[in-house]
Amino acid sequence: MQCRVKLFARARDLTGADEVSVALPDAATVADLRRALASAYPALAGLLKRSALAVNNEFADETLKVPPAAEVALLPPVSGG
Amino acid sequence: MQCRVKLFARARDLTGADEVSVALPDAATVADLRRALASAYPALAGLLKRSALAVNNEFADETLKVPPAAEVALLPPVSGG
Amino acid sequence: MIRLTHDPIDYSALTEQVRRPHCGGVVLFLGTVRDLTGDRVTVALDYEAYPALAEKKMAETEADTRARWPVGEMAMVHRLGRLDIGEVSVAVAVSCPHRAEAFEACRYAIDRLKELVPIWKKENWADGSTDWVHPGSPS
Amino acid sequence: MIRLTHDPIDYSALTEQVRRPHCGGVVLFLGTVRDLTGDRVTVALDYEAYPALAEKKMAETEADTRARWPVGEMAMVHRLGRLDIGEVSVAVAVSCPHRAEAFEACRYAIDRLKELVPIWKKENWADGSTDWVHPGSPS
Repeated sequence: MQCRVKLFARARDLTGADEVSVALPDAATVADLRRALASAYPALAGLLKRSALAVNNEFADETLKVPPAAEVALLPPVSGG
Repeated sequence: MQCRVKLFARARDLTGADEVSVALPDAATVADLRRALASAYPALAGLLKRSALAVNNEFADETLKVPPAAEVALLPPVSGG
Repeated sequence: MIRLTHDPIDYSALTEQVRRPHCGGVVLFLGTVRDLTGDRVTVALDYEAYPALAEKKMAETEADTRARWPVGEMAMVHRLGRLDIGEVSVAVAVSCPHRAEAFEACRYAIDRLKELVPIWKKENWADGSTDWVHPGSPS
Repeated sequence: MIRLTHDPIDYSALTEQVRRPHCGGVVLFLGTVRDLTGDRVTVALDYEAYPALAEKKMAETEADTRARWPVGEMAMVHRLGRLDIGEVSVAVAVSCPHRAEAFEACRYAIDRLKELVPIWKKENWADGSTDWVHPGSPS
């Protein structure tokens, strides 16, 4: 399946896109998604290590299976306030 | 000398006056003033034990000599805020 | 800036006064008149001060606070006279470069004010009786 | 009450919203845009959020705060978009029966917000360069 990932802040600047898409096998986990993103978008690799991933509007554990058509977001360390 | 003492809050209610006057020997201390007040105004005795005295716009130690014509105030425990 | 006033406290103006470009944190404390004291119903409070000494102690509190935290600006206002339920009796606004400092400085200032400043309040109970509040054992 | 907004934050309205007759203490925190970050001069900040998750995490922060302190009412608003020096980026207002609780609850809420909520800021430096702020080691 194709998994679309929303990008924010420096992640968006590093790729020049506010959304990217990577191919994942069915039953892929968040950890798999993380590896696929780093491989497809090497510019993201460093920031990705420090970033969280959100799946369907919640911070996701690495072991979570990414559901089909999930809303996925890459969340760099936050700096609001 | 006569020493005039400003009264506030419950001290004023207990005496019905916002200022009282007591006779003090020259060179009397704040401790002497305290005793003279309790003696002249027994209704104040209980509250006086828990109150501060201010002389010329500063909290006064018991050993301070009360200067002539000083501005003196009896200050019950505060409850502002 | 310190002030005693019989008028309602304009805490927005107070807050605007303390904002500074180098201060990223502003903390405002408002003390408001509660409808209950313990389990007794209050209908109003009367606040009275010994004004000259109260202003002096408020100024000392400001100086003490500035000595302990990097205060950009601070303002303390206490209201006097009759206050209804919900009205603001005291406001303290503090700005500091960082938020932890602003919280601590504001907290310190209101704690010191309540401890030191010669201001007294009288409870006007719902049953028509009144009591001056003098913390500590009853006299 | 939680909200993300592109408009200036009306912190007075926010404060009025949280005042309650049984709450004697109200604490308001304002985060404002500083002119310096360390020793570098900032001219503006851009704030961006992942809105749906940000609002959810703000709501969770409110629930966590209410679980720990007897909050009468609380309100948290974060601004997004371009902010100039001195503008208010975030406001948290909390009322509680007593002042210690109000200070602690407000402090907890802003600390959690800054830690949890997916909002990011970009520094616009005086020299024309920009940097997204992502705390931790640089990537």
